[in-house]
Order: sequence, then C-alpha cells, then structure tokens
Amino acid sequence: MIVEWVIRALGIIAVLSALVAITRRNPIYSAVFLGLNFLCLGGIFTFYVSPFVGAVQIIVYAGAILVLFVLAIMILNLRDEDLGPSRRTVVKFFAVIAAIGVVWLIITITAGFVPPGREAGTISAAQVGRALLEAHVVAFEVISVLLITAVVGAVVLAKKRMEV
Amino acid sequence: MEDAMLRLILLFPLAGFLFNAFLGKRAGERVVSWVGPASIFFSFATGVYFMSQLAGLGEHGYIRDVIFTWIASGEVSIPFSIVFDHLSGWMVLVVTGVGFLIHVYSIGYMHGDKGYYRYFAYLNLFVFMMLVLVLGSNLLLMFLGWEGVGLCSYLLIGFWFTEEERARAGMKAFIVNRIGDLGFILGIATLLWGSAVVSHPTVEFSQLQAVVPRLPEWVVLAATLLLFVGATGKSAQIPLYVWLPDAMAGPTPVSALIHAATMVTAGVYMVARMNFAYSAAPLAMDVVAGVGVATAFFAATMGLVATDIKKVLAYSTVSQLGYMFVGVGVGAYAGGMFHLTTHAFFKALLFLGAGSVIHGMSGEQDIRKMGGLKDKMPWTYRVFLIEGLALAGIPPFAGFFSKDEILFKAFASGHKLIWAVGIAAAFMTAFYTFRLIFLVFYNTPRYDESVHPHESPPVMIIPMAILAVLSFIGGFVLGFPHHSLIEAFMEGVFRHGVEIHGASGLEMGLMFLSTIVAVAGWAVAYRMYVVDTTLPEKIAQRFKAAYALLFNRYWVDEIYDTLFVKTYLGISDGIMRYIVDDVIIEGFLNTAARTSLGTGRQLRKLQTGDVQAYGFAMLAGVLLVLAYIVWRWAT
Amino acid sequence: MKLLTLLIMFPLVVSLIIMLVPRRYEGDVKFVAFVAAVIELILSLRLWYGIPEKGYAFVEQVAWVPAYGINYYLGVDGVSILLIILTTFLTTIAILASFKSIFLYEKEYYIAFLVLESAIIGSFSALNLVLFYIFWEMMLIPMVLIIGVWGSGNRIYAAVKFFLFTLVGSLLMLLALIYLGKLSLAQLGRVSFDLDDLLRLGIPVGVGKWLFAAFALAFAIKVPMFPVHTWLPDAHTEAPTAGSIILAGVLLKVGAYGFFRYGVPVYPDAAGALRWTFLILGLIAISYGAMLALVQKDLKRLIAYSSVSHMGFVVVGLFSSNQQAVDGAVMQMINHGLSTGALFLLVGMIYDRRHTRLIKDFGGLAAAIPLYSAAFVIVGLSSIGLPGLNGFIGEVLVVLGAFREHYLAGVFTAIGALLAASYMLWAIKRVFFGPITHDENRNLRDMSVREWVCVIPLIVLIVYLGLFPGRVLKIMKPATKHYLELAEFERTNWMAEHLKGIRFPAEESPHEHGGEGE
Amino acid sequence: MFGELIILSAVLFAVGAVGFLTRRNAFVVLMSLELMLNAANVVFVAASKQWGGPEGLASVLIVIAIAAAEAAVALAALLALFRVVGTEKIDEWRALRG
Repeated sequence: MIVEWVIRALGIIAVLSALVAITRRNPIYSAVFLGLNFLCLGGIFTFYVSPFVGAVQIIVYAGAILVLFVLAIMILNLRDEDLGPSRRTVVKFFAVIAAIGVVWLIITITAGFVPPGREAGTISAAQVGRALLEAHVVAFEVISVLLITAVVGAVVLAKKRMEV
Repeated sequence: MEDAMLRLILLFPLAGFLFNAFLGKRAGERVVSWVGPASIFFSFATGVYFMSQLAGLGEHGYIRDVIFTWIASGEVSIPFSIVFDHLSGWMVLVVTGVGFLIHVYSIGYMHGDKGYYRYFAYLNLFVFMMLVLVLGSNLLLMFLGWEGVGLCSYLLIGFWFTEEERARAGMKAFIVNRIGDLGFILGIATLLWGSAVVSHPTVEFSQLQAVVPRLPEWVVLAATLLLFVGATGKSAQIPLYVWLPDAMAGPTPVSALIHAATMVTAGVYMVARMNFAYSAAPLAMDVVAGVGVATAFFAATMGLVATDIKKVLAYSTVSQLGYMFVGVGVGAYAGGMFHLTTHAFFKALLFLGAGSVIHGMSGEQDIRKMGGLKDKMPWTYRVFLIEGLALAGIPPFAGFFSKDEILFKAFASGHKLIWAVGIAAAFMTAFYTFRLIFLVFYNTPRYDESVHPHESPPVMIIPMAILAVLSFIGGFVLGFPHHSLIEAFMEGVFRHGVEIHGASGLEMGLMFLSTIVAVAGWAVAYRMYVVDTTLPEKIAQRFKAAYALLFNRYWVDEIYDTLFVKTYLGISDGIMRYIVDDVIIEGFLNTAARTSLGTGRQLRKLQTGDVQAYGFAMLAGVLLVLAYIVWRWAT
Repeated sequence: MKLLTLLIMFPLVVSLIIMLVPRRYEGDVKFVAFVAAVIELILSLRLWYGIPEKGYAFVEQVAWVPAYGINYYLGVDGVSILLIILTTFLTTIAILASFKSIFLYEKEYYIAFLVLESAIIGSFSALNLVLFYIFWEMMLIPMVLIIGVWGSGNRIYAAVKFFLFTLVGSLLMLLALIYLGKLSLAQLGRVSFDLDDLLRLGIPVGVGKWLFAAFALAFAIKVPMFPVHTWLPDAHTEAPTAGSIILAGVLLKVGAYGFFRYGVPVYPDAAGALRWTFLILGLIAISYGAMLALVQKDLKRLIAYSSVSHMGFVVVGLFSSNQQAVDGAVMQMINHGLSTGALFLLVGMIYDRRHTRLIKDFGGLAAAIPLYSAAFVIVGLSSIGLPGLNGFIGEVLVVLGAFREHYLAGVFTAIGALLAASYMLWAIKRVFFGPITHDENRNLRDMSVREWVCVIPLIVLIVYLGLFPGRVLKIMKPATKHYLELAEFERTNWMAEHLKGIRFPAEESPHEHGGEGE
Repeated sequence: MFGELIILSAVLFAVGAVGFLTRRNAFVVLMSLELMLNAANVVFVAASKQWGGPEGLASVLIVIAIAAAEAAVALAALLALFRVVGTEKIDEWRALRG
C-alpha cells in the first residue's frame, strides 16, 4: 500500500513542478523544475511497473535532454524575460479554458474504465528487450535511422555559416 | 415519251458558260462573242425541234428525260428529270428566243468592256438556270433553277462591282429573292408531306396533279399561298418588289433579259404550272389576282413621275407583271401566258431601245437631260415608238390583245373591281409610256454640248428590229380573240383551268373601251409634254403632296430600311454587345472565375505565421473530437 | 489486316519519326508530314469499299482491361466512314495550307497535327465507350497546343477557355460513364462498356435523364450548342489557319457524332423525353448564330458564328424523328466541314498577306485578286446553301425533316437559311465589291499554285456533292436508319393527325404510279 | 491505480499545452512540449501495467528516443534562428506568414 501512496506523492510533486516550470520568468529556473518533474515521473515508473524504464527515463530525459536545454539556454545567455504585452492574455485565457476542457473530457471518458486482463507484477528489462528486439524490430531499426538523421540535422543547423 | 436528247437544251448553255468562264479570258472578245449567242441559238433550235415533235403527240403529250436521281433519302426520292410539254416548251422558246436576240445585242453593247467574257459566262449560266426552272419536272428542281436564276441576277446586277451602289443593289436583289424563296421552300414542304399522308411523298408535277384534289382545302391553300410568296419575291410583286427598280444598276441587256423577259416571269410560270393547285383553292386565286392588280396600279403610279429612263421601264415591268398575275389569278392561265409572251417581246425591246439611247448618250440615263433625239437616232426612235404603242395597248399591237384578253377574262369571270382598277392602270401605262417617248425623242434637246448622240451599230439595231416585228405581229397571230393560237396550244396543260365564256358582244365592247383609254392616255401625254411643256410643272406645284409622295416612291424603301434592316441589325448588335455573349454567358463565366479567386485570397489571411496560433487550432480540434465522443457516447 | 488500327497508329508512328529529326532539318519536316497525310488519305479511301449493309465493318476486338470491360473494340459504319474520310482529307489540306504560315517550332506543329488526326479517327471508330472517351480526351491536348502556341493575339485566353469548356463537359461524362459501368454490372453481371452491351441495358428513366444530360452536355459543348458555344469564336479567331480548318471542319463533328453514336441510342427514352428541348436549342442556335455573324467585325469570328448556326441545323436534324432530317444532319456535317474548312483556308490566305482579319481593312478585293474572290464567293455561296452547291442538300433535307416534325420547326429552320444569306452576302460585299479603299489591297498577289492545290479539291467536292449527293446519301442510309430504330422517337406527324378525320374530296381514279423516280 | 495515473497524465498534458500556447520564450515552449510527451508516456506505462505486456514499455522507450531526437533538432534550429532573427520570442518569427 505504501507504494501507492509514494506514487501518488510523486504524481503531485510532478504536477506542481510542471506548473512552476511553465510560469518561471527565467528559463534556467523552469529548466531545473522541469528536471524535477522528470525525476518524479522516473520514480513513478520504477515503483509502478518497471525499474528499467524508470531508470531510462531519468537517464535520458533528466540526464540528456534537460542538459541539452540548459546548455542551449546558457549559450544564448538570455536575460529575464518580460512577460510581454497584454494582447497575450486573451490567448492565455482561451488556452487555459481549452486545457481544462481537455482534462475534464479525458477524465469523463476514462472514468470507471477498468481494462480487462489481469494486473501484471513488475515487468523485467529482459521482457521489454525481447519485445523490442523480436516483436517490434522494425520499429527499433526505424528509430535508429531517426536518431542518426536528427544528429546530422542538428549539426548542420547549428553550424556557423561558413562559406562552403 | 422518253427522249435522252432533251437534255441537249440544257447542255448547250451550260457548255457556253463553262467555255466562257474558264477559257473566255484567253480566247478573247471575238471568240466569246460567237460562243455565247451560238450556245443559246443551238438550244433554241433543239427547242423548235422538240416543239415539232410535241405537236405530233396531241394535247397531253410530253417529252420526259430522267437524267439521274438527285436526292434520295428514305421514302423521299427526287429525280433530276426534265419535262418538255406544251407549257414548258412554250416558255423554252420564249426564253431562248428572246435570250438569243439579247445575246446578239450585248455583243455591241458590251463591246470593249474589261469583263466581257465574265458577262457572257454569267448570261449563259442564267439561261441554263432559267431552262432548269422551266423544264424541271418537280418543284425542288424548279427551286434549284429559282435560286440559280437569283444568283445570276445577283452577279449580273453587281457586274460592275467596283461601284458601291451596284454591289449594294445586287446584294439587295439576292436577299429579297431569298425572302421569297423562304416561302417557296415551305410551300414545297407542305405539298411534300401533304402528299406523303395521302399517297407517297412527292413533288413531281405529274403526281401532284393526282394528289392535290385528294388533299383537304387548307393544305392546298397554305401550299399555294406559300408558293405565291416565293412568286412575289421573284416576280417583284407588292411586298417584295423593292429590288427591281434598284436592279437597273446592271447593264441594260441584263435588265432586258432578266428583269423584263424571263426571270421575273418565273412567278407567273410557276402559278401557271401549278394551275391544278391554284384552281383547287379559289381563295388563293383571289389573293393572286388582288395582289396582281394592286401591284399593277401601285407601280403604274410610281412610273408617272420617275425620271431615270430605266426606272420608268422597271415600274412598268412591275405593273405589267401585276397584269399577268391578274390573268392567272382569275383563271385565264392562257391569257396570263399570252401577256407574258407579248410582254417579253415589247418590254425587252423597250429596254434594248433604252440601252441604245444610253449607249448613244454615252451613259446618260436621266430623261430630263434628253430630248429631240428623233432625228439623231432614227432607227432607235422608230423601234421605241412601236414598242411604246404595244406597251400602251393601242390596237393592232401585241400589248392591246394580251392586256385586253386579261381584262376581258377578269370582267367576264366576275372580278368587276379588278377590271376597273386594271383599266385605270392601263390609262396610266399609256400615259407614262408616251411621256417617256415625248421627253426622250421630241421637242428641244436638253443635253449639254459635250454629248453628241449617235445611232447604235447595226449589231444592236437588227435584234431590236426583229423584236419590233414580233411585238407587232405577236398580238393578233398568237391571241386573236376566240381562236387564239396560244389558248388552243395550252389547252392540254390547263384542263383544270376555270372555263370563262363571255358574250362576244361584251368582248367587243370591252376591247373598244380599252382602246379609248389608251388613246386618252396618249392624248394627255401629248398635251403635257409636246404642246405645253410647262404644264407638268404647274400640275406638280398644285398637287405638291401627291407629287412628292409619288416621286419618293411612297418612301417604301426608306420604310423597309428602317422597319426591317435597321431593327434586325440593331437586335443582332444589341444581342452581341449587351445581352447574351458579353453579359450573360461571358458574365457568368467571369464571375465564377472571380469568386474562386476572391475566396482564395481571403483564405490566405488565415496563415498568420504564429506557431502558437496553429497549436491552439490543433488543441481546439482535439477538444471538439473529444467532445463529440463524449456526446456520442453519452447518448 | 487491321485497317482501322493502321489508320490510327500510322500518324503516331510518323510523328515519332518526326520527333527524331534534328532541329537542323526542321525545314523539310513539313514534307514528311504532308506525305504521311496523303498516305493516310489513300488508306482511308479503302474504307469506302467496305461499307456494311448492316452493323459495322472492319471490326477489331482485343481485350484490353477485361476486368472493367474496357476492350480495344473498333468498327465503322456508313456515317463514321464518311467522317473519317473527311478528317483525312481536311488534315491533308490543313498541312499543305500551313507550309508558308508556320515557321516557329515546325516539328512540334506537325506532330500535334498527326496526333490530332489519329485521335479523331480513333474517336470515330471506337465502339467501346471508354476507348471513345480516351480518344475524346486525347483530341483535346494537341488542339489546345495548336491554339495556344501557334495562335495569334490573346491565344492563351482562347486556349485555356477552350480547354476548360471541353474538360468540364467530359468530366461530367466520365461520372455518367462510371455510373453506367455500375448499371451494366448490376444488369449484365459484368462491367462492359462495349456499345452493343450498353444498348441492351434497361436504364431506368429517372436516372437515365441525368446520365443523358451529362453525356449531352459534353457533346453539346463540343458541337457547340447555343448556351455553351462562347468558346468557339475565341478559339477560332486565335487559332492558326490550319487549326481553324480542323477545329471547324472535324472537331465540331465529333460532338455531333457523339450524339449520333453514344448519346441518343444509349438513352433512347431519356433522349425521347428531352427531344424537344434540344430541338428548340438547335433552332435558337441557328438564328442566334446567324444574327451574331451579321454584326461581327472580324471575318474569322463571322465564320465561327456561322458554324454555330450550321451546327444548329445538325442538332435539329439529329433530334427529329424522320429519316430525311437525320440524313440531312449527317449531310450537313460533311458539307459544313468542306465549306467552312474552305472558308477558313481562304481567310487564312489573306491573313498571311495582310495580317489582319477585320472586314473594314478590306474592300474591293475582287478587282485586286479576281481568282481568289471567285473562289471565296463560290465557297461563301455553298455555305449559305445555294441550290446546286453542297450546302443546299443538307439544309433542304433538314428543313423538310423539321417541317415534318412540326411546321414551326420547319419555319424557323428555313429562316436560318435566309439569315445566313444576309450575313454572308453583306460580308462578301464589304470585302470584295465596291471601290478599293485601302491601297495595301491594290497590289495583293493572287493565289499561288500551292494555295490553288489546297482550294481546288474543296471546290470540286463542293460542286460535285451539290449535284450528285446520291452516292453519299446511299452510304449513310443503313447507319441513319439504324440510328432511328434505336432512337425510338415517337413518330410525330402533325399533318397526319390533322388529315385523319377529314374525308377527302371525290376519290380520283388511282393515280398512275408511272415509272417516275429511279 | 490505473485511473489516477490517467488523471495525472491528463493534468500533465494540460499544463504542457498551457505552457506551449502562452509562453513567448521558445525554450519554455519546447519544455512544455517535452511535458506533453511525458504525459503520453505515463499513459503507456499505466496501460502496460494493466495489460501486463511489455509492449507498453517498449513504446515508452521509443517515445523517449523520439523526444530526444526532436529536442536536439529543435534546439539546433532555435540557435540558428536566434542568430538570424535576433530574438527567441516565438511570436516574432512571422516569416512564414501566408
């Protein structure tokens, strides 16, 4: 039972950190709180079903992507951001309304829906590995291609305009 | 009786046309002047030969020659076949005879003209087309000749096409003829499908003769009236006569041949050929007679004041044609044909005479600028006098007998009013004929010194002399009352005709009366134009309005022009520019094009370039889908 | 041997060969094209001796896409033979006529013509609806190129307009065609577009009307019929001489042929129901075309509007219920092809010399160039239907046929012939007669030998067909009779009805049915 | 437990969406994008637990890989854009206006 309470706590922290992340004026602070959010989710995954995936989440998201963000922000050494003209409030208001609407709709749709099948225990890394490399090997290969192109793309984009 | 030689009558003028048209330019004037008249003469000779053959065949005899099947579609089959019977034989002789004389005359008249070969080519083509019209054994073949003749008159009127006026006159003649032909083709259609119901679709004259009595009244009436519309177009009767006065723009021999002797009589010939149909529809007969006498009177009035020598003769032709239609209209078909023949003689002669006057006066046509040519051109004067007497209807000349025949038959068959109007017209005819003679040949010359009239060369005088003899003896030889050769000759063809017999005493009385009227006309003209030349001015002043009305030909041309030509042009122009092509159809297309362009431009504004706006649109989309699922799932 | 396939493929092969000719020798490509056209003409004359008494001749049938019932099914009957020969004849003359007037992209020009010719022959001989549709579309592309590339003035506008008009029509036809496939699947168990299968389909009247309307619109745009004709004047004024000859001479006939082969026979009852609307549209086209022709300033536009009027005769003929009218319609198609083709040829000649088509720029040409004027007057008279020349035969048969249909129809058709005389004669007067107003006209040179070679065969045919149409009428007889049997128009004969009740006057002795006629 | 996780993911997604739509700073926008992706992962994990199959987790891995690739390219583009346009305010990038 403790596990459920831990997961619920981590969930709440995740939501709060996400809220703080999107409201900070200074991008570095929002990056840090985003990192916290990733950690909480990693925790949820490990306690809930698969420590392997939780670890991957923490390593890749918190470790790699977040660092990338922080790096980019520091390269551009941005000042604090003024929160901009009022014109945005109208859009903000509608965006919030729309977001709340989506949440409410999802909840009503999934309320009381208990999926069939029995609840599994923790799923080991081997099982995940076998699923990836046997059943969905095609997806696995495609992802590798995607990653390569992303790397090349990033290098080309960020390169200074040298006369070639 | 079948005889394949009959087609020679047609082939000669056709050969003449082809030779002149294609080889004429190289062959030179000499050869052309031989080939042209020769082809007509040979045709005339074959005509005489066949006439002798015909005499042996009795009243209903005819010579037929089926050359080939022209149009065959479904059950309608129209052969290209020619029939030489009493009526068409007579017409062939008239056409080729007068035609030949006029061809000879033209050698002199057209001497030295650049388009000499072209002139003779058209003239030969005209005679060919006229013969097709006359000899054709069915209405459609007659229609072929009908329009072919119209074409030749178009070409010949506009012969000197370099002058704007003459080209316009040619076009006007052809279009007015076409209006008439519209009625003609509809008449053919009525008869064709009428006979289809009764027996089998045909327009052959022989078969129509049997079919028409079996057709109901209104079909025959409709057909005959429609055909008569065609006749008014071709023979220049009341509604469609406007083209004839302008047709004088053509060379004079053309006016003599086409607009006096042959083409314009086609309408009379058609009515005579369809006598069985017309006698089956008495109302149509009355219409024909009525229009005829109205035209006769109306044209005669215009003739009184015309100043151009050829215009006077043109109105006189229209008026005499009116008489012929009165003749056939009252059922005196033989009388009508008789007047047609004599008219061919003396009217052609009048035109040739006028031609030689114009030739002598080197192109001057206004009679007010002529005078005293009696001694300058003696032969022309003598010939002109003879035919003047014939036209006016002074006995013993031809005109008297034929015109009197018609008036007598009109009176005897009960058309009293028609007879009265006819007599009045006869008086006017006599008056304007002698007015013309006195103005041209008598008292002091009114032309200026530069002009020195000279007598025409013999090649023109001889044919005129022959025609003068014909118009002198023609009268009593062909149609002496009670034993007229022409009536007996055409008895077979007109067996359906209405038999009119009047007491001979009545006939003598009427003849005497019309002589007095003619002499009165001569006296009045003599008094006004020889004795006291100021009289015409005084009368013109006193009856100013009447004079203006007549002089401007009742403004008929102007009325037609504004009423039909301008409005028709206006409508077409209106349609073209405003209503349909530019506004409705094009407009519809352009608006369709513009609207699609407009909507495209509006939609472009949606792409604001703001990434978050796109994000918002996507979110809104998700929202809607989810809402739909909830709504769908909730119900 | 497969004559029809040969006829269709031969021009394509030659155009391939022309494609290989390097730019340097572009000058003598026109001779190759001309020789090919002449050979094609001789081949097509072979058709003249195989005229079927019943059904089709030179039939070729090869399964192409059997699953969808599309097979390469060719065959010709009397009418299509005449139209094919007209096509090859006019193409030969068109190519000969463009020797001296086309100097830009000559290779592509002659390729376009040869492809156009094979497409037209294909559409006249196709007996499978889809094959017909393919050739129908294939015709469009070269024609648009001819107008768009070698035209004059705002040719792009004219080409685009022509293309859009025809395309819209044929797309609707495509839809109807697909629905027809569905129907044939439902009724025959398999999808088949062969004409003889389509004729067996029992098409319900309700939907049949819509299908026929779609087909009819496509054909009506091509004919062109009254409301949808505005592309024709633009296309003609901007097309080069040879383009106009083929466009007016043959392309318009494909539209009318469409009605004759796939329009009315496939939807007999729908056509029967809509018959009077098309008759009236045809009548309007006749007088409307004539009226507008009267006020045109440009000679080519005048001839274009006169084509609208003449094709109005064809439509009236096709939708009347008697043999004479249909014969007249087919005759009018051929005559119109000859006389309008000749007219465009002649106008093209003075356009090459004076580079203007406006009537007011001419005047008194007869004095300057007599032979040319004589040719123009003869052709002009044939186009207004002077008896003795070819135009008359078609017109008189349609007038008689329409009159039998209803006397008003007869009257309006005859009025059309009268209006025709007015605009043509007025145009001839303004262009040829009267004094020479512009001195450029004074020293125009008369027709060269090459131009004479183009014109003489046309004039000879015009005069020959005018006097001896018997041969041609006999050829088309089985085809037109077959068309009437399929069309099942109710045989109205207003005269018969009127005469039924009335007792005739005294019965004459049975009239001697003498040996007249044949 | 499954229901609560779904709610969590919905809320996370909403927060991400709000961040994406309202903030003018390009980086925060990208971060909220990552948030939305994580919301999706949460659902995958919950589903994998419930259906007991490893496929859910496999797809989580794939999503993470994609997110990484996407972040890399996005940031590179951001840097290039910053150099060209001079600002990272997202609403100034109007070049692609219609």
